[in-house]
Amino acid sequence: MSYLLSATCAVPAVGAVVTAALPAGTGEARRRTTKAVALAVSVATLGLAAAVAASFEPGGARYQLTESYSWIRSFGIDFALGADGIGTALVLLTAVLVPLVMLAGWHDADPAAAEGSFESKRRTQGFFALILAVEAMVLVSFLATDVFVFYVFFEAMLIPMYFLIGGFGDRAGGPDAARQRSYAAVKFLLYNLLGGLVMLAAVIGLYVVAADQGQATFGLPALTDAISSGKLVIDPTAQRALFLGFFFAFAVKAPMWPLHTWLPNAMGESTAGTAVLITAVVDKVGTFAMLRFCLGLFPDASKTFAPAILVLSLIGIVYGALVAIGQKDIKRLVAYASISHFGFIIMGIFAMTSQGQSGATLYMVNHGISTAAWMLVAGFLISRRGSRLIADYGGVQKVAPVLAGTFLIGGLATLSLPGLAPFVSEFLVLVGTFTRYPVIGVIATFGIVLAALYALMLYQRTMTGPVKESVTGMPDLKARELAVVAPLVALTLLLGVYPQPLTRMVNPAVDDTLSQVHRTDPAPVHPVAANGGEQK
Amino acid sequence: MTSTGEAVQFWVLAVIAVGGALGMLLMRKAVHSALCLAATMLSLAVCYLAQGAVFLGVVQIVVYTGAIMMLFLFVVMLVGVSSADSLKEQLKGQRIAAVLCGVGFGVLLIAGLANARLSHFTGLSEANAEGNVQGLAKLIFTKYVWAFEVTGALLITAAIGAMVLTHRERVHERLTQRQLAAQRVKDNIQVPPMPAPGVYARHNAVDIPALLPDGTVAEDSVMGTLRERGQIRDVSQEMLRRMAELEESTADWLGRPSSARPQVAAPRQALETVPTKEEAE
Amino acid sequence: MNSLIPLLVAAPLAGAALLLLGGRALDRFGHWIATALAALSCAFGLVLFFDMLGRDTEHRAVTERLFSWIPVGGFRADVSFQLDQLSIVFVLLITGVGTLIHLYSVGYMAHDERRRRFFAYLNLFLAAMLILVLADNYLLLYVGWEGVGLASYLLIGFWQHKPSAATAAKKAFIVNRVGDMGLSIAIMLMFAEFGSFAFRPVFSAAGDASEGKLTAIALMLLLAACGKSAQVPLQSWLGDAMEGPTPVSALIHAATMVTAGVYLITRSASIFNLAPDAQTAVVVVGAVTLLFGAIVGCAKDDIKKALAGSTMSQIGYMIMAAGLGPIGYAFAIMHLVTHGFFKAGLFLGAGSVMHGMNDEVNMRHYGGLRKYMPWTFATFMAGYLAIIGFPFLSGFFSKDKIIEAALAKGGTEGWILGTCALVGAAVTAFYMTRVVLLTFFGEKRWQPDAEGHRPHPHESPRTMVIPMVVLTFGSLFAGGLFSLGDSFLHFLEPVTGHEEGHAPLSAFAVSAIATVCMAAGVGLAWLKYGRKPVPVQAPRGSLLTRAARRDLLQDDFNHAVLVRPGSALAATLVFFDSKGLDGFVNGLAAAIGGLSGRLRRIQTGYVRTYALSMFGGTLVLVASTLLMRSV
Amino acid sequence: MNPVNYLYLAALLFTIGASGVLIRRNAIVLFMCVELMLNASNLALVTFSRMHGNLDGQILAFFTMVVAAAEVVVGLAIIVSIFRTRHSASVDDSNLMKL
Repeated sequence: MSYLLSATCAVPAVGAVVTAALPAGTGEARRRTTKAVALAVSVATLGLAAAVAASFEPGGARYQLTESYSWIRSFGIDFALGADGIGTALVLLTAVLVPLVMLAGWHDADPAAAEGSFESKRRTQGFFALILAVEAMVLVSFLATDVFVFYVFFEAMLIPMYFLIGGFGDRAGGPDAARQRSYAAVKFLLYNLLGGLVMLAAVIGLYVVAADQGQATFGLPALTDAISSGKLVIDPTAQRALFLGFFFAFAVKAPMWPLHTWLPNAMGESTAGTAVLITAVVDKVGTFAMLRFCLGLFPDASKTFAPAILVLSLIGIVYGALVAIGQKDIKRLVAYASISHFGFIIMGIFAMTSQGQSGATLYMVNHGISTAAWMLVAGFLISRRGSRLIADYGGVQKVAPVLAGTFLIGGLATLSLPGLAPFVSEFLVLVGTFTRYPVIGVIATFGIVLAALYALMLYQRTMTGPVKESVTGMPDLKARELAVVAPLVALTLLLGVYPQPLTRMVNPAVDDTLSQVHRTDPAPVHPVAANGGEQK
Repeated sequence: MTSTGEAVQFWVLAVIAVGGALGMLLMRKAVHSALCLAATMLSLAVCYLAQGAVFLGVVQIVVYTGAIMMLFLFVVMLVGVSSADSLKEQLKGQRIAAVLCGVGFGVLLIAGLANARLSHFTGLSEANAEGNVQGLAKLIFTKYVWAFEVTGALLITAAIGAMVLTHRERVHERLTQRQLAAQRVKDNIQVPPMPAPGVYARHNAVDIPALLPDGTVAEDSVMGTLRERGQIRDVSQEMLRRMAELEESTADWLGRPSSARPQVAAPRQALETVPTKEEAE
Repeated sequence: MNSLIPLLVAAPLAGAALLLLGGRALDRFGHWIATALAALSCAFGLVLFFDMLGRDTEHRAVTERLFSWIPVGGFRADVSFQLDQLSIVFVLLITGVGTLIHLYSVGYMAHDERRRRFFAYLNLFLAAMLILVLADNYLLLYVGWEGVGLASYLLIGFWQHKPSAATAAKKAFIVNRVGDMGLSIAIMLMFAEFGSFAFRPVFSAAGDASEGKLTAIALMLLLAACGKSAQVPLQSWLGDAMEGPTPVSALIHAATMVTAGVYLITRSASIFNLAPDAQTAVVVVGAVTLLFGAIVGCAKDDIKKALAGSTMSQIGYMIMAAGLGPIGYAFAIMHLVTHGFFKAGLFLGAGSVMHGMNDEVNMRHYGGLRKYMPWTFATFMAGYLAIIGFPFLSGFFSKDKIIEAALAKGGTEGWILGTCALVGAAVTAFYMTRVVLLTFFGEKRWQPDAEGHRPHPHESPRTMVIPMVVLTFGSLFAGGLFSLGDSFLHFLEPVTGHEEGHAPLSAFAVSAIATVCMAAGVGLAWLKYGRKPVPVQAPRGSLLTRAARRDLLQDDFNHAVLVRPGSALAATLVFFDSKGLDGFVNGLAAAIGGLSGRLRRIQTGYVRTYALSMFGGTLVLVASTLLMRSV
Repeated sequence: MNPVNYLYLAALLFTIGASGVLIRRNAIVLFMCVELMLNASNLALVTFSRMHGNLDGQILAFFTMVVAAAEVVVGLAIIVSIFRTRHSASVDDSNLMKL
């Protein structure tokens, strides 16, 4: 048994504790030590995640590097970890983003309260420790192969997220920023807790059903094997109810229309880094879980509900984009754009084709990277001017061309420009959906026009035109900020041109998922050999 | 069935116990309540003795009535002997609801007991064969030794807890007389000593304020505690009246005309006495 | 030799990356790097061209597969280039004209502080355009397709400080996106139908598919072509795109990118040929745009917008020709190439004029410039004569062929199309003559610019003149060269196929009629603008003129039908989101909050109340216990 | 006389004590009421002990006394410290838990 996966999860967890326990103080030196420690931990985690990806064999078993520790024996709960292609891709995404988020939020947690108060003394430690805690929990969620373990960490990550949202806002809020922020944090918590509660009921229900038939375990591979081999038969009504219980929690977390309204508040009020954590990392757990748990555990119910879910996600795509067009607040715009993108991800998952699901998985990764770039640059912009309103900007490209350029790249990635990573995934999702549900696929394609509208309108209003007075003298990106954006832009380009490292990892897992739901890709009407018989 | 003696004893004690309990419930002053409760406890102690629980009966007298009730009395004294509950209930419907609940509960318990039809009493003669205290000791130090030890720990904890709760941390160092005097001079407030309380031929108590030359009271002359409690006996009115009478009789005796008689300051409200709690209600 | 194909793309791509990432260090000489790389790409193109000529017809098309791009299940997208006769024509046009325009821009953008970035974008455009024409599958073509859209967006909005430029850039991108949607749906259709979207397998299997499916694919491709080539109904962006620097207009919005639609249709000939309904649609779009653009071109006073109208109209010719099927494909491409030369020349001339006139674009403020700018005048005249189809110049050959092919379509349809084409030719002659007369002839109507500087027209620097002269050669002789023994036709035939049409009129008669039409247009323009002085302020004009000045109300239409309802919908949804969905949730929260606010009053904070409830509870428990026992 | 009368007496005393807790406001008296309830239950325990003829009931009563003593010590300490800060021994004055 290798300890790589548990090490990957444990390093940020231990790091969080260590960071939180570092000596408090308001001095710049103390703060710098804290930040350096946290950053070092996150980089170490990245190294471990890279090791996981390196030792993962794309052609091998579904779950590799598995570990299992008995936890609650009487209920058959094991602390079981295992990496499959989808999980590994998302682990990599998380591990890459967290150091960048830290670097981007380097000064976000510098004391705002009066010097010397407890709040200001522990602020920096708290911020970075919370980020690491979120990272640890997200990593466990991506790697857990035990339904109960997943559930625990799925829920537990709400706690550090709650404090991150409620405790550390950007400094662009109005006079009632603190009230707005706590509203956003509470809304986030309540929505997700509600989802989690429903899921808990379903988790217990699943166990009861499974135990009735002699499969008293929470282990995911065991359950899915039993289900696909017919050893465990969940009757259709129960299966539908359990599916809905799981799906509801994931749809809140993802978030899917119409359960999305917590996201704009949470992303709008928190720091740009936290917003990235929410949309690029934490929310991905929701879509990831749909793919792993909903489809694997409840294949028939998934098929039953797929059309309805597709319609909801389609509404989400168009609705999110339209509402984004009407936004006045930069961060809320990004949030609604994300809602539109989550529509694509969910659509890809439930189209139940290999293109759709591989596309959805790539979409999770690519959306994480590109939105991180877009949002973090927006955060840099906002921190310079102290306002989130689009109307307060204009002509920024004249004074800060690099900032404007990276912001444009982020926007172009969001609108899925070919050559950039999101295009690959979005097109795969569209194709995958189209082959099974042509009408939905065609309507979803309208999303690409709407995406162009909101992304470019935002760019036009903030960056172009005559230089507004409030913007004059705005400094361009500093070295630290460039160091944040450059890897993201590079990854966006790289994965747009050469996504194969990811597809090789993801495809076998997707094929396995599809076989669990007993679905195969629709065959072309008049098939021809790919590449016109060209030799490989 | 018990002996007639015990029956008589029971009925006497029961009346005392219930009377004491009701008295405790109805007395306005805490001291009276405490005394009533003591009476109830004593009668209960006798009941224990009558039932063969010799040890408990003695403990009830020594520990309960002797120690615990005295503790109560101490606290009552500390808090204020005269402080009494107001008769007015502030919580709407509380009294009625309480009485209803009480009656209902009592009825239920008694009905339950009556229903239980308990008639067989074994009696303790066998158990007490070696003596009540010995029997208890055997049990305490064998079967219940663990509970006994834990109870010991509980008692110690309670003692420490009480000390912690009532202990007051001294924030500043205690000031010496010298420092206090220096402070008083520095602040220029009441540099000379306070006026002494009124000591007259007929009155010499600390609760009587001294009178100023014009017959009004000097408030400072009474200690603050009494002032706050409103326990000041203001004699100024009476004094002025008597002085006026004296002058009058002197003048009568001397046969002075009324216009030439000296005027004594008219009686007036010299001191705003703090109304006692009873008065306020 | 095939390994040169990726280098074709790589050279300008490397230039773009270098210039964008290189920073200020490259400000001084970055433009020369870009120009050199464009020229290098052109040289590679020439090498490949001669290499291709050296091979048999059957072996001329070559494929160079680089790597597998997106392999998922049956979905296999490769980065793979295919160089055949059609591609090489485009490669030469793109790199050739592109290099010239790089050179021109060196002079034109000499005083722009962001020149380095401009050249980076130009290089980016070249790379994307080359990907577009070299791709061997539709998905890679799509990359180039959107890539040129991006470059166009960046270059139209190059002067971002002007709000009009930024708006025009955004508009261009979004209208193009509508077209791109068509292309992506077409790809999805192909994948669902054939399991592939690479050219060769799709074309070979096209015969198996039902005509309905093929028509759907073809119509979606047409939608894409309409967007990129500014055809009705997605033409509205092209006029606004003239906000970009003039070299951009010349390269992207005249010579190369806007003709991508023609390329797409020609490339997909196998599909279109099997979908006659779609072909009809193509022809109708082409014919309508041909007249539409021409009419708009007549009314514009802005020299670049007049030329933009002309571009639209000329592409209309090409699209129409492409829609005619095998009888027209080759001529569409031929007109595309000649048009690339002369329209680029005209735009460069216009840029040169503007350069000399303090960036004035209103032709009514020009006049009599021929003495001040002899080179510009001469080259512009060459382009002018070529575009109106002056006998034996480039336009004459290519346009006549299209008119012939239109007539050869046969029946009423042929006559209608032929007439449209001829009318278009006359109108072309009219508006081009108007442009020339207003700009180079007549009295000086120069106006001081906004800052009060009077213009001092002068000839442009040599870097700008040389490309104009080179293009002039193309304008004058390319058509003749291509027609010499139908060499161009035979060169392309293996790709596009060719069918000899049977026109009801002889070739000579068509030429004669076209020439007469052209002469009529020129004469009419002379009567209107040459004989009498032109007013500086534009007269109110007829209803048609006024409509044409507003692009025949296309923008108003879009605004009323799409933009206004769209933004209203967005606003409604924003309201719905905050008050409807969120309002429901918040209302629920408020209701629960209110309820607990009431329940809270039970908690008085008085110990005795709690004791009472405890006692009451005990009472109930005891009572129920007793009851249960007694029952 | 049936010894069960002791139990009736205990019930009566318990009820009086409980009502006292609800009615009286002086914290000290309230405590006394609690003591009365404890005593009532002690009486019942002693009676039960007699009824069953073993001493376990008395043991329990003994422990009750000890715990009552502990409780009184702590409770009175609390009352004293509350009185010191609030100058009142009325339980109605300590109602900070009310929102």
